[in-house]
Order: sequence, then C-alpha cells, then structure tokens
Amino acid sequence: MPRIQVVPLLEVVRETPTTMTYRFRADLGGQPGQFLMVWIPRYDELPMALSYLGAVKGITVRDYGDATHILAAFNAGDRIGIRGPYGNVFRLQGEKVLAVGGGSGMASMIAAIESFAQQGARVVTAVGAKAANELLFVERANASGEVHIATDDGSRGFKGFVPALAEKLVEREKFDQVLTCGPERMMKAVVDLARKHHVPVQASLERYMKCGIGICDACSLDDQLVCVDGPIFTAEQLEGSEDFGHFRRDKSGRRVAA
Amino acid sequence: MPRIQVVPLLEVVRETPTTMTYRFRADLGGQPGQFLMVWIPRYDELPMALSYLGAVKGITVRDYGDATHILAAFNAGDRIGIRGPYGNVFRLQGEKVLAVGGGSGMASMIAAIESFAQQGARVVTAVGAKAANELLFVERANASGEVHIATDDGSRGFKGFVPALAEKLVEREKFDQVLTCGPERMMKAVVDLARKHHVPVQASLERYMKCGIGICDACSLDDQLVCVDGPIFTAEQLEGSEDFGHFRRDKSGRRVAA
Amino acid sequence: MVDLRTEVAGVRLRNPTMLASGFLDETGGSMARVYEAGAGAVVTKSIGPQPREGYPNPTIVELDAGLLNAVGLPNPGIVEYEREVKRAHAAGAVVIGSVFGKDADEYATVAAKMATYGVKAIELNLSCPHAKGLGTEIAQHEDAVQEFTRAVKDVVSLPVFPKLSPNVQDITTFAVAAEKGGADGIVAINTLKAMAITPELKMPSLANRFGGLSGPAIRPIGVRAVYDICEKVHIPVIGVGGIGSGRDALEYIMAGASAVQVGTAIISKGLGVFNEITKEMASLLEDAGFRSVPEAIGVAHA
Amino acid sequence: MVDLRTEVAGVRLRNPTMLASGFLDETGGSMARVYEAGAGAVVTKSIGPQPREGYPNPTIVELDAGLLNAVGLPNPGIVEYEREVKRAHAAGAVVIGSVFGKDADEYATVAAKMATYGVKAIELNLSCPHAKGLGTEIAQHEDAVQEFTRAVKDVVSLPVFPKLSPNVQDITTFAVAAEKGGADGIVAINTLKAMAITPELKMPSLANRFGGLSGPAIRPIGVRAVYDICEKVHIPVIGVGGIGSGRDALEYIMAGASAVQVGTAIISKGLGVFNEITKEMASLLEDAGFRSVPEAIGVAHA
Ligand SMILES: Cc1cc2nc3c(=O)[nH]c(=O)nc-3n(C[C@H](O)[C@H](O)[C@H](O)COP(=O)(O)OP(=O)(O)OC[C@H]3O[C@@H](n4cnc5c(N)ncnc54)[C@H](O)[C@@H]3O)c2cc1C
Ligand SMILES: Cc1cc2nc3c(=O)[nH]c(=O)nc-3n(C[C@H](O)[C@H](O)[C@H](O)COP(=O)(O)OP(=O)(O)OC[C@H]3O[C@@H](n4cnc5c(N)ncnc54)[C@H](O)[C@@H]3O)c2cc1C
Ligand SMILES: Cc1cc2nc3c(=O)[nH]c(=O)nc-3n(C[C@H](O)[C@H](O)[C@H](O)COP(=O)(O)O)c2cc1C
Ligand SMILES: Cc1cc2nc3c(=O)[nH]c(=O)nc-3n(C[C@H](O)[C@H](O)[C@H](O)COP(=O)(O)O)c2cc1C
Ligand code: FES
Ligand code: FES
Repeated sequence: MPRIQVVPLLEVVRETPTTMTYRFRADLGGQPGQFLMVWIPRYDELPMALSYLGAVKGITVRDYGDATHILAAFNAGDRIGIRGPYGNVFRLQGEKVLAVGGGSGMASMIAAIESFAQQGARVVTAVGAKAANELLFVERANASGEVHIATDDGSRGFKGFVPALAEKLVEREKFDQVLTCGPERMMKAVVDLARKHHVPVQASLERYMKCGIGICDACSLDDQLVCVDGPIFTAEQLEGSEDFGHFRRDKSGRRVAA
Repeated sequence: MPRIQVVPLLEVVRETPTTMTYRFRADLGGQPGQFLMVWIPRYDELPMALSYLGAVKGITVRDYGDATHILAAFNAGDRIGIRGPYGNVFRLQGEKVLAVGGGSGMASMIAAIESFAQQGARVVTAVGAKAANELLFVERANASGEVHIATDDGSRGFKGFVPALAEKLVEREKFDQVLTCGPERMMKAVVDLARKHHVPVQASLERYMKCGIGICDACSLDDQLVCVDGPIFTAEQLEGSEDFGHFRRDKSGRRVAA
Repeated sequence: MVDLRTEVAGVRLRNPTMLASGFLDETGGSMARVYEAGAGAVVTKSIGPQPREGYPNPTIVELDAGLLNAVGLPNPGIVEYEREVKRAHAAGAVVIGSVFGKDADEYATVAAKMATYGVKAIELNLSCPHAKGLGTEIAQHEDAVQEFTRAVKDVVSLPVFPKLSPNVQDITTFAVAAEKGGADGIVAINTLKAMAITPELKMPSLANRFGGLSGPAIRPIGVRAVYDICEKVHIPVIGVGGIGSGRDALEYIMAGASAVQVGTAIISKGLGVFNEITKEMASLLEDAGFRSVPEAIGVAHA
Repeated sequence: MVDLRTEVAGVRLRNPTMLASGFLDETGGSMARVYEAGAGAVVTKSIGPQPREGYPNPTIVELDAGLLNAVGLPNPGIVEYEREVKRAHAAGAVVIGSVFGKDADEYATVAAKMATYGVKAIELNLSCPHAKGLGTEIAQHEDAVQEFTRAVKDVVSLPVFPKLSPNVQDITTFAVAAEKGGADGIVAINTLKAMAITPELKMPSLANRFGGLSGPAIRPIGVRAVYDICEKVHIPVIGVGGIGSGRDALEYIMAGASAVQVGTAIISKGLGVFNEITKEMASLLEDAGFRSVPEAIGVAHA
C-alpha cells in the first residue's frame, strides 16, 4: 500500500484574507501538534499541521509562496495528496497552560488548545497577527478558555508583538507550561521569557522539509531533525542550540540566516 | 523476513530399516495432514508431511531416491531448511474413523490419527508395508486406537495389500469416514472401496512439487493443485479424475503414467 | 459502469488482465481454471522445442519484498503441449502462446507449431534471466531481438509480442528493435537478475544460485520501463511486474500499457486476484471519470 | 565473542556498517549522531562543486516494497561542506567523502578538496539514476568509469571507491573498469531506475517523474551484483541496497562484501538500526562458527 492518500477536499473555508482551511476525510490518526506532508499536485509537497483532528481532518494554510498560493485557489472537490501524520505531539503538563501563537502558527496549536481544555486544563491563549483581520482561530481558542490578542498595528487588542503580551500574562499568573508556534524569532522570545520565569515550554518549529520521515537531513537543527525529533521541542532541547532563532538550511543544505 | 527457516536437527530416530524421523524446533504451526517443503542443502527441496506437530516438530522420511538418501545420513546438529506448513488438513467427520496407510504414507496420517483420537473418535488403523520391519508408526497408532496390520510377504498380520485388509474392516464395521495415504494405486483402491460402501474418504496425494505455494503448476492433478487445494482430496473431488491413479506429471510437466 | 473490455493488437479481451507466463500454465486444466477465475487471457508457460526438466529444487524462494525463482524453463515441449492448449480452449480461454528457443530458427519453429494450436497471439520470451545458452540470453542484444521477432513474424500470421528483459541499460532500445522486427506489441518486464543467500547455511538459497526477482519489489521498475517504452514505440505494450491490485494495474495502464499480466500476486491472493483487480480498477476508473480502459491508457504522460 | 572489526582498503572500521550516502549526511550534526548511534563509518551526501537545490517536492515516495526518491543531488557545495565534515570529525566519526561532478576534472577537483577535510576515503557517485547531465549519467559507460576513477586517484592519496549503478546489462564490466582505473574498492549498488504513478491523480508520484528505488525491494539485486563483482575483481567490495538487519548484512558479506551500507532501513528502524544490525550479525556469525567478520567474507562462493 502506498503511503500517500489522495483525498478530495470537502470544504474550503476562508479564515483570514490570506489563510484558508481545507477539510477532508482521511484514513489516518493524528494528535495535537502533528503534521502531514501535503502534495499540491504539479506544484510541491509541504508540511502542514493538522488543525482539525476529528473524522474530517483539516489543515490551515497561509497563502505564502508559490505552492501555497496555488493551493489558495483550490475548491471543494479538488484533490490533494497527503501522507502522515508525522512528528511528535504537544503534551499536557499541569493544569494551567499558556499558548502563544503568531500568524499561521495558531494552526499547529489549536488542536492542542482544544484537547488540553477538554482534559480539564485552564488554557489561556495569546494570539498575535499583523492586523485584526489576520488573527487566526480566535473563536476556537475562546471556546476553549481565555483569549488575549496582540496586533502589530494595534487594530485589535494589545498593540505590539505577542511575546510582550505573553510576558504580561506570565507575570500576572503562574502557568504550568507554555506552548508556542509562530515565526522563529517570536518563538525564541517566548522560549526566553518562559525560561526566565521557570515555566516549561514546548515550541513547534518549522523547517524546510523533503522527506518528513527522518532520512534526507533537510530539516536539521543542530543534530536534531524537526520532522521526527520534533516539530515540538522543549526549552531544554533548544538551550545551547546554535541554530534556533539564528540559522536554517536552504534547499541545498546551506546554513543561512533564519 | 525470509520464509525459509534453517533449523538444526535435535534428534534423528530410525523407524524402520529405510525410514527415519527428524525432529527439530521451528517457529511454525501445522495441523494434521499439512506438509513442509524441506531443503536438504546442496541436494533438493522436497515436500514432507509433519509427522509430529508439537513444540518439537518432526518429519518421517523414507530413504527413497537421491535426496532422501542424502538425508538418511544426517545426524543431530545437521541443519535443514524448512518452509510451510502448506496444504489443507485432515478433518474429523463423525465418530468412527478408519485410517488406511501404506508405507511412508503413515507419516502423513499419524498426526491425524492421534488428533482424532484425542478428540474422542474411535480410530481404527490399517497399516500396510512390504514386510514386518517396514511397518511405520504401529505403536503410535495403537496408542490412539485399534491397529490392524498387512504385509505383502505375510511376515506380520494379514498377508496381502492393505486395501484388502481395509475392505474386511469396512465390511465388519460401519465407519463414518476413511483416511488414506500411501502409493497412489493403493489409495485408488481404498477410495473405490469406500465409495462402494458409501463411506466418505479423505486421501492425501503425493505429486512432484517445486513451489509448494500454488504457482508453478508442477503438482497439478486435472485442474487441482496438490500443494494448495490438497494434499487431501475427497472421493467427490477425485471422482471423474482423469489423473488420479493413472497419470502424474514429470519434472518437465509431461503427463506420464502414475 | 466502466467498460473493462480492451484490445491489444487485435486480440480482444473481456478485461485487461492476463495470467503471466510461468504461473499455473504448464497444464491445460490450470489455464482453464485461471480463465474461469476471471483473467482476460492466459499466457502459456514458455514452451521450447523439446521437453525440459528445469533446475533442481529449491527453485523458488519467498523474500520480504518479492519472489525469487530459478525454475529454469521446465516445459513438456511443444509437441506434448498441444494437449494442454486444447484443454484450455475447451474451457473457452483466450490463450497466448509463449515460446523460446536457442536461435531464431527454433523460435520460429516452435511459434509456427504453437500457432497451429489456435492461440490468439505469440509471446516471445526473450528475457528469462537465468537460463544459460538459450535465446533468452542471446536476446540481450538489440540485433537478436529484431532478428528473432522477424523470424517469427515470417512464419505466423498472428500478433507477435516479444517480452523484454529489464536487465539492460536502456530497455527502450530493445523495444525499438522489436518494433523494427515487426512486433505487434511489447511485453515488459520479465524478472530482474537477483540472488538470495541463506546465512545460516552460508550458501545461495536457490539450487541454481542466481534467479529472477518478481512481485511488489519490481513494480516501480516495470512501470518505469513501460512508461519509457511508450515514449519510443507506436505499438501497444503489455505491462507486467508486481501487479496485485487494481491500483497497481492502473499504474501500468496510465504509464501506457494496454493490458497487464499478473503472476506472483497469485501467491498471496489466490486466483481471486483477477476479479479483485478488475473490480478495483473499475471503481478507480469510475472515480477518476473514465468510462473505459482505453481512455486511461497513457494518461500519466500528459 | 565475535570480533566485528573489519577493514576496507586500509580504512579501519569498528564494525562493518556504514551510513549510505544521501541519508542524514547533509549536515555534520546528523553525521555525528549517526556515528554515535553505532555506524562503523558515515559516507557523506554526494557533494559537487557548487551548491545545488535538487528537485522540487515530492522527492520521496514510500512504496510497499521500497522507497522511491528523486531528490536530485541537493548539496551545499564542496566549499561550504567543510564545516559539516569538521563537525562530524569533532564527534570522532570515521567519514568517507562522496563526490560527483560533470566530468573527470570536476570529480578530481571536488575529491581533492574533500581530501583536505581529513576524510578517510573518497566514494565516487557514478550512479545516481535521476540526475541528468552529471557525471552520474556519463558514467554509464565503462570508459568513463575508468577515466573518472583514474582522474581522482591521480589527485588524492586516499583510497577511492567508485559506486556503481545496477542499471546496466552487466555490472561486473564496470567493476573491472573501475579496478583498471585504480579503484581501491567498489561500492554496489545505487538505486534502480523506477517510477510510481498515483492513479487517483493520473500522474507520476514524484515531481521529477522518475526516481531511484531503494530498500528491501533491491536487496536481492544488490546481493547478486556483489556476488558477481567479487568473482571478477581483486579489490574489496562494499555492499549496499536494502540492508536492515544482521541477516541482510550477512547476505552481502557472504556474497563477498567487506562492509555494508545502510540507508532506507533508517525509516522503519530509526538510528538504532546500526546497533541492531551489528548485534544480530554477531549472533549469527557465532552460531555459524565464525570468530570474525573477515572469516565470513565471500563464503557463499564455496
Ligand atoms: C512541521 C511544520 C508544520 C507547518 N504547518 C503549517 C501550517 O499549518 N500552516 C501554514 O500555513 N504553514 C505551515 N508550515 C509552513 C509551510 O510548510 C510553509 O510556509 C510553506 O511550505 C510555504 O510554501 P510555499 O511554496 O508557499 O512558499 P515558497 O515560495 O516555497 O517558500 C517560502 C518559504 O517557505 C518555506 N518552505 C517552503 N517549502 C517548505 C517545505 N517543504 N517545508 C517547510 N518550509 C518550507 C521556506 O522557508 C521558504 O523560504 C509548517 C511547516 C512545518 C515545518
Ligand atoms: C504432500 C506430500 C507429502 C509427502 N510426505 C512424505 C513423507 O512424510 N515421507 C516421505 O518419505 N515422503 C513423503 N512424500 C514424498 C516425498 O516428497 C518423495 O518421496 C521424495 O521427494 C523422494 O525424493 P528423492 O529425491 O529421494 O527421490 P528422487 O530420486 O528425486 O525421485 C523419486 C521419486 O520421488 C518423487 N519426488 C521427487 N521429488 C519430489 C518432489 N519435490 N515432490 C514430490 N515428489 C517428488 C518422484 O515421484 C520421483 O520420481 C511426500 C510428498 C508429498 C507431495
Ligand atoms: C516461477 C516463475 C516462472 C516464470 N516463468 C516464465 C516463463 O516461462 N516465461 C516468461 O516469459 N516469464 C516467466 N516468468 C516471469 C513472469 O511471467 C513475469 O514476467 C514476472 O514474474 C513479473 O511479474 P509478477 O511480478 O506479476 O510475477 C516467471 C516468473 C516466475 C516467478
Ligand atoms: C533519498 C536518497 C538520497 C540518496 N542520495 C545519494 C547520494 O547523494 N549519493 C549516492 O551515492 N547515493 C545516494 N543514494 C543511494 C543510497 O546511498 C543507496 O545506494 C541506496 O539507497 C540503496 O541502499 P538502501 O536500500 O539501504 O537505501 C540515495 C538514496 C536515497 C533513498
Ligand atoms: S524532512 Fe527529511 S529528515 Fe526531516
Ligand atoms: S508445487 Fe507449485 S503449484 Fe503446486
């Protein structure tokens, strides 16, 4: 049996001007934080977090570059290829959780937010975006706990970057853990502040991927592989990393500024 | 995982001047009537019935031609390759069973004789051989029921062929089924007499085999394959057969006299 | 409902599956049974001029990803084989006669005789990777493929399908040679040169040491061969190698095959494999919006 | 206890397993980790003169019997790669540098540079089946294999191991050419030309359409290649293709390999595969009465 499943899209939902959710039925499991390799026929195959885990799975994709732009024009009935789920899982530690999401990073965390709330945890989510209309999954997060908002332009909530908002929340309340996903510099700031406040943190990293299954070395971060050792790393794992927040690999494997 | 297991012989037991039992541990199941393909390294690979089904399996082999003659010189510690078990199974039908074995044919039936007896059936075995010292598994059959003996030279028991002895037993007592294994002409006689007396019969046939798994067509009998449809056939299946008792295939696939 | 009928060089098939040569086709009884089980056609065992015993056992080794064999072309010879073809025809089977020989003459002689038995086409086994000194070895050169094909075409008025070996640098040059020799279609692929060793016995697992690999392991190699060949020739191609499902069959068909052959999958799926393949193929074709098999042939080249 | 140490053309190995080129060897961190996980040596990704992005995704397709890939030789180029080799050496790894180029000169230039990084041997990738216009395609001719090998031998004083393609009629003629070119050892085999089609999308599964097949599917093909090569050359052979267990490794060693490389099995077994292989190998060797790896090399030829 081939590991790739071809699935027709059941529904395409616009979440923000630049972000769409694609829903489909697939014969696979999937836990919070895991991702699929998504084949956009004739264009590319990309890692995408599972933003819906139920019988009808979902991915939520920002129209970002060439392939995601093509995907943005897909409609219900169009077919994509998927394989996975791959990667490790967000783990609930304790009872009070702060989730800090930037931009499309919310797509990787929303399933964890919902799952942790369902397990009885208090989940506070700090959502950041450039502007109000780019905020992702505010309602889903709200239905699972408390939501705080930051926008770069101040069009909604706190004006500024979401790590600064997160710091306020951490100072206000003692959390048992912090989750984060978003641009790497943002995550670096969140990891640093969590470390400062002695709160355990799990950060979901993004790296260019080819295989998704731990052989091609495209996704390496120091001597870790984001596809199989991650995408979720703890502060301890990232401590002393030469790459995190600083370097990534380009398609040729060259180490370039992150 | 390769399907061939290499096993050291734990024990080699002489059963008759020309027949030896080889015992070995193997990671496989096996039910009464099934066979293994037995690789005699550097010589041949041959089908052999499982004459012992427990944790320590066994095959019982007549020193007959080239390869079995080589095997006759094997000792404990020597290694053979085995694959299987293959083929269908002797089935208990009713409560009174007559087993009719000729020569090394007892090797295929003895596990069924023991198993049927254990399930509570009355098992009467008619064992035939050229001479008294060639009788196989008389004691094991005796421990599982009643034994009657026929030898061609009259050196023990009934003087004559075992089908004639079987006919007497069938006339004496109403059996629910007949099992038989031995030279094909003998089996033909047994099948005919069982049919005459309206007793269901299961005959375990022997054909030259290559694959043992239903692809090479070496073992065909009319449009049946002895390796996967057999080796055990009912009188109904053999009724109208052009081959049974008359023709077999040689190694080139030519149809020759049985 | 998808129409599964197809046609290869004038040979009409109720569905695009055929029994591959060397599987349950030494006897007419078995061929009849395979046809009754749903195959669109049956290809005979490769038959030579004389009876041949083949290699000693072990001749077959099941591996994790495929089957290794060195049966060594056992066959009862073309004279005796008449009986088997007749038996298969009596059951209504569409029979394609596979032949081999040691040179062009022998191929032609055996093929001519096979043609008189009423088969619908001749397959030339130019590709058995483990039979020394037969045409199957000679045919590792493009010239020989062209010559043997021509020799057979000259003596039969049936479609002729040379079956090619993947054990070459570029199989398409052989396909082109066959086409030049007058072939009406190409069969690809035969088994790959391979070997297994049983470490516990410190020796090769086959009596013949070397053998040919078939089954799932070789499907991607066969699909590529068919795809490549279809870009170079104008005659139909019959795909074979590792097919065990409708999906597998469609890989070949979309790569350009007009029909497919099935062998090793019989081990795991039994003769039900033919019906299973045609059923799954029909449902996948339907999902993809095709109404017939010919519509799907070669679409992956787009 | 069986002594697992072995040696290939003077390169001493703590055990006969190596990481195959193309797996977790684009970065020094990963190579260090693989060595720490138990590999006897690590072979680098094949490195060329310039950075190269490789093909677009999908570049990898998992099939039932193996892995199909067309990554297209992505690599950061020989200059930048120094950093990665240093990082691997810092962890004590035994590193073999794999190189490619578009002609003999480029092979020699890249190899010479690689040699200055302190690697223990040079592997020449003469065999990638899906990179057009590179030496890997040119090297489908015996002359080129001899020439490229010679060119590299002329500029480095390390052992040189050409890695051969199975996509040829007879791999032994290439091994002989390599030996004539001065090779110190042969690596066999690279992946087989292959293709997969996704019927639901009516198109090839790889962006590059074609790719190379690795994994369990190709083990019997690799074992045969190694067996055949060992009958024709007098230099050591390193076996690669579908090895995932100690038993698999011993098939190659008994066929004549002095060491083995492991790639695709990492997918299913993770990096623990190296320890798993050496442990199982030791136990099978012990059962078979061998006290060291070299004693078992080539015993299946007896
Ligand atoms: C584990 C994981 C989960 C992700 N989940 C999501 C998600 O849920 N939603 C979402 O919108 N994005 C997600 N991403 C990021 C997403 O994969 C990239 O943004 C996307 O690949 C950009 O593709 P593109 O072709 O449109 O851009 P391109 O024009 O190809 O490139 C723009 C940039 O995107 C990145 N990129 C391109 N291809 C890949 C690739 N194969 N793998 C990783 N990064 C790549 C590179 O940094 C590149 O410079 C995830 C990434 C990872 C690693
Ligand atoms: C299902 C089955 C179960 C069997 N069980 C037993 C058993 O428990 N004990 C036993 O002693 N014998 C058994 N046999 C018969 C046994 O396989 C043959 O007697 C044996 O193969 C003879 O081998 P040889 O090399 O010594 O003789 P050879 O010199 O090779 O040939 C002698 C004759 O043996 C037969 N024979 C040879 N090779 C094979 C083969 N691969 N398959 C079938 N027949 C062959 C042929 O009729 C041949 O003419 C069984 C056969 C079958 C089909
Ligand atoms: C046991 C066996 C016998 C074969 N005999 C022949 C043969 O006689 N002639 C032939 O052309 N191909 C022969 N083949 C090759 C098959 O016809 C087919 O090309 C190959 O097995 C690949 O298909 P598969 O993967 O479906 O088995 C044989 C293959 C096997 C395994
Ligand atoms: C993703 C991938 C990348 C590869 N890259 C290279 C390479 O750069 N150079 C090379 O010589 N071989 C390369 N190969 C071939 C492997 O080194 C090896 O020869 C082949 O995969 C067979 O071994 P395996 O079955 O253990 O994987 C690559 C294989 C794969 C699957
Ligand atoms: S994407 Fe290939 S190793 Fe992670
Ligand atoms: S032995 Fe091969 S089909 Fe029965």
